[in-house]
Amino acid sequence: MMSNNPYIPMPVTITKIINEVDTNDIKTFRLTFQNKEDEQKFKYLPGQFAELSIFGKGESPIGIASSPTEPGYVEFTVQKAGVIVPGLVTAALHDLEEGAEIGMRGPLGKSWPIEFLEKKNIVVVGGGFAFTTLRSLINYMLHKDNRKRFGEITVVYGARNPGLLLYKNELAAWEKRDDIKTNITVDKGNESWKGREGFVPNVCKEVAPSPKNTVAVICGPPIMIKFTLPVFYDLKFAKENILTSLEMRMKCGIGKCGRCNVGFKYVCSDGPVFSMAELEELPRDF
Amino acid sequence: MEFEPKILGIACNWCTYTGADLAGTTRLKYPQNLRVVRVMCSSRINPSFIFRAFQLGADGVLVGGCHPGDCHYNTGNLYARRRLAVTKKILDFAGLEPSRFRVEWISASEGNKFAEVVKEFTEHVQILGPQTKFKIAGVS
Amino acid sequence: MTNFKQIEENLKKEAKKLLEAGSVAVVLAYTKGADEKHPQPFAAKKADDVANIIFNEYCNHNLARYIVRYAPGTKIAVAVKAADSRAVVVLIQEEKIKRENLILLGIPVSGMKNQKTGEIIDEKTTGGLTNPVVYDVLLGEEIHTGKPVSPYTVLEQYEKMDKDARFAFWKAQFDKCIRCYACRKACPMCYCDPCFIDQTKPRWADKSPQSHGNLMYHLTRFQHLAGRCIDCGECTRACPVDIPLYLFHKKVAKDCEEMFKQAAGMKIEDKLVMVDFRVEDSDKILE
Amino acid sequence: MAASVLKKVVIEKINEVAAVLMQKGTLIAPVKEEAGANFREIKDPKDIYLDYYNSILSPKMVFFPQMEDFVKYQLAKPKADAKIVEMNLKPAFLFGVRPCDVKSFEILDKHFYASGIIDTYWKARRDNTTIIGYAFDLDKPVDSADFYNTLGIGAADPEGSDIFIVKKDKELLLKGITKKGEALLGELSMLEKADAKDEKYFTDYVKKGKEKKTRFMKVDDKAVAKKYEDIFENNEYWTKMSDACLSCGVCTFVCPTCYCFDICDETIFGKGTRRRIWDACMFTDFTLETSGHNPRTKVSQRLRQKVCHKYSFSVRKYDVISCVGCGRCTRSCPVNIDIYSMVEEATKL
Repeated sequence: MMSNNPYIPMPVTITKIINEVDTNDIKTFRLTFQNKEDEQKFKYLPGQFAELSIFGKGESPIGIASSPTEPGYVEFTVQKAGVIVPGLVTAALHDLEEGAEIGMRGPLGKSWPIEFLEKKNIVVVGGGFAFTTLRSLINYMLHKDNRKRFGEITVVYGARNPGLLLYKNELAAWEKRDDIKTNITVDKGNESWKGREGFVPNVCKEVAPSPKNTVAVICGPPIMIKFTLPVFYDLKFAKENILTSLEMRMKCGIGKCGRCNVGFKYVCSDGPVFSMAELEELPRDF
Repeated sequence: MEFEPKILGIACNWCTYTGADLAGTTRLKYPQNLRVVRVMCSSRINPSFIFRAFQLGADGVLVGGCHPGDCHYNTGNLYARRRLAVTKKILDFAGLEPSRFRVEWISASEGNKFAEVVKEFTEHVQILGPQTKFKIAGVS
Repeated sequence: MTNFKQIEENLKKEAKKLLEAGSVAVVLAYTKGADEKHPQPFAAKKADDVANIIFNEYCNHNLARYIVRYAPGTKIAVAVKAADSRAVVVLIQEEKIKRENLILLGIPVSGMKNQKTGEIIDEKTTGGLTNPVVYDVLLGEEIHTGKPVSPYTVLEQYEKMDKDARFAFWKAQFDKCIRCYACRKACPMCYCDPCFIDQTKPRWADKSPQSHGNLMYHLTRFQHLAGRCIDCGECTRACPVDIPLYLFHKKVAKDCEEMFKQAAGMKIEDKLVMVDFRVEDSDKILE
Repeated sequence: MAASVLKKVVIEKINEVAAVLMQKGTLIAPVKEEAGANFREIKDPKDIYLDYYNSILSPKMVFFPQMEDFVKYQLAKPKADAKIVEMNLKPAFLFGVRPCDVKSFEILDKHFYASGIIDTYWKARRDNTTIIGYAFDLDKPVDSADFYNTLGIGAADPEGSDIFIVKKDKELLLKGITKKGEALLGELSMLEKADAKDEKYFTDYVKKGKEKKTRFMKVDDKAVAKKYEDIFENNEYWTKMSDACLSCGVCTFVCPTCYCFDICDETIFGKGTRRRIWDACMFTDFTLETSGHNPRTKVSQRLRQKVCHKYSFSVRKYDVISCVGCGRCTRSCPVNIDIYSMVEEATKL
């Protein structure tokens, strides 16, 4: 009976740590499973998250940044949190080195609705650190087995400055491909920055994707969301076709502990992915 | 085996800690039961430190500060005096022997006094025996 | 004995006057809860609300608790009994509120009752006082019962106990704690955000309701209220498992009064004893 | 129901029943404590306190204890040594639960058991426990805080219990309601067979229980849920309701249908436990995110979450109002906030 216990984490090993940004506070952790059966059970899709667990510190829900098309490991991009509230788990994670063992529970939550996205054009809009599950989605769609299932893919991704862009190698690789249109922007560039400067909402306005058979997937800091949504409404995107991922304080991740309850939904088990149409049905309490 | 009490010392950087140093450099002998934590001033001591120390297994807590009037920050120890006096009363009313907690003013030149106080306090706690009331079960 | 009906009338009259004139944004008073015997603190904001105000022998809640909830600068009228007025004094001393933003409607009381048991609890809730220590308007006659009662007589039996018995007593009491934090939320002096017990770095004590965490929570709270507790007994009244917290608070208050020659919340000009010192404080207090 | 087993026992002999149940497993029954009765594990049959009205803390703590240990660990490098805490799965007997509280287990079943991922702890405890319900004493007045009638519960409703007890003068009549309960009654040899008079007394008692009046208003699940959705942003109402609220956790901790919990690691000198403990939506830091964002900073928002969760969200998600009208929150509230009055006022809006 205890083997089905949803509160017990499975052991995983950190096999690779990538320092993503200049400020050293965002790192990508590659985790590999210690038990084969855990790996087989861990079937996920882009947009889902998992609880990373460090004994003595606690658990922290983190979006999965790798794509299920990359077998053998799972990746999480974690920001060292806690300017205002001390983030115990993320701080402890950042102190760990390759080879360390931690725990993981998941996959949890609902993914980006892959079936709904099929045969449609996809506009992926991301800002700053909130790009992780979007990266998972893009890599999933770009995989050679999957690419033909989706229409045109357009990416708009922005960060405050070039040093804060995540996954720089992959961004460069995407820019070289012709089956994905990549628009990378920074709020303010530096001497070496040759790319675009400008805020994400403005870039979206410039790119002006057609709403026809198109879904927008938006993830970013609240301020970016606030100004990006009107752009898409102006472009006549239907509310059902704008997707986002909600954030709320979580503990159990399986819809039991009541913490992430918003209206009749639990963000952890009914979300975190919601369409704007679904969000409008919820009380404004998040 | 004789009971060897665990004693936490919290010493102010400017007086008592330096006094302890002096005791060391002048080769004065005092019991090794004391483990010292240095703080910048006795008024930095949060009374919860003392409760926590007893919970985590201290048999006695010794706080050392500058003599009143000699505080490096002028008045720190005068605040501390009032604060820690209350802490002592709380420990007493909660049922812990208040003499397990002692505040002493020891200046930087009083290496002798430091050694004396530690010796005397250790002996006192030894007589009182192990502190079990506040100690969390399972803490060794 | 207080003439409760009379006070209720006066309270309504004053509240109405103040709200109609717009001299305050809110009048903190009481209204009926499920019934008259279960009154509820009440914030009257319009002249129409005044009709709902009541005052009776069960109106024990310390209304000073609600003052810090309003934005700084809000003009507030508060119905204050003896204990409430002392809490207001401490809040003024701690600069949580300015005297000029307050209108204090003083209520002299004697004969207040416990809502659950019906027992008279004057000594428990007013620190031995019957009249508010500060007020702008007094809603009744000052009450002078003659011999002032010492708020500390209840302590005698506990002070006499030997240490081990006292520890056993408190351990049994604290073990009952379910950590609902009603005590700190009911306390007019507990306004920290975050409270030390909610901090994660450092984590002062466990969040789970076990002996050691409970002990740490309560002892630290006693220390934090030293020289500030005005003996209103709200912590004890709020406690769902009946931990007699007021005893400990009283003891600390008594010690503070003996050591520093000043009771909490009596005069606005006083400085709180824990943020003050005297060079001539004796080292004897540490013995 | 007529064919089921009815037994009886004189009240003094309840000790013997208790002794047998304690041998079979864990017996949990009301015990008199300083502040009132509470459900505790019985070590001495004499502690059972049947003359109680209702417990202060709800019996949900039997299935969902305030503290549940998940994992015990010893921190070390490179890896912590962790052991899953196994549950003590002796059969348990929960004795003397009032009908309204029995109903609360069904509501929590929907959350922990019958939807989404199964909470293994709740399920294991539920499966292992025989519930012995106990009718309210119809000769005694109802507490003014109670309003279980409003939620369609009677003072002597046997549904949901495995065995249901009613008091008849100096005797207790015990009726097997489920197979599990009937089997247990069969094993208790000290029980006497009840006669036809007793049968009639039992049936009448249940009927009379329906007529025992608590506070009552007509509440339609769907309508009240919709009402609260409509007034969700009615700040005037929520501010008025929460003006007195202290935002402490008493109401949620004593509530039989509140289930929010926190998972925390508690470590001392490298040795620790990961456990879940009750948490309350009334606490300031309940929704405080690490980013510093807190969607519910005001007391009114937190109270709104509590009330709407019970009377609106739960109806939409689980098709039931998650309140049983036991009146505990009203009785324990330090400032006498009454959820019944709140709902009453809302329906008038």
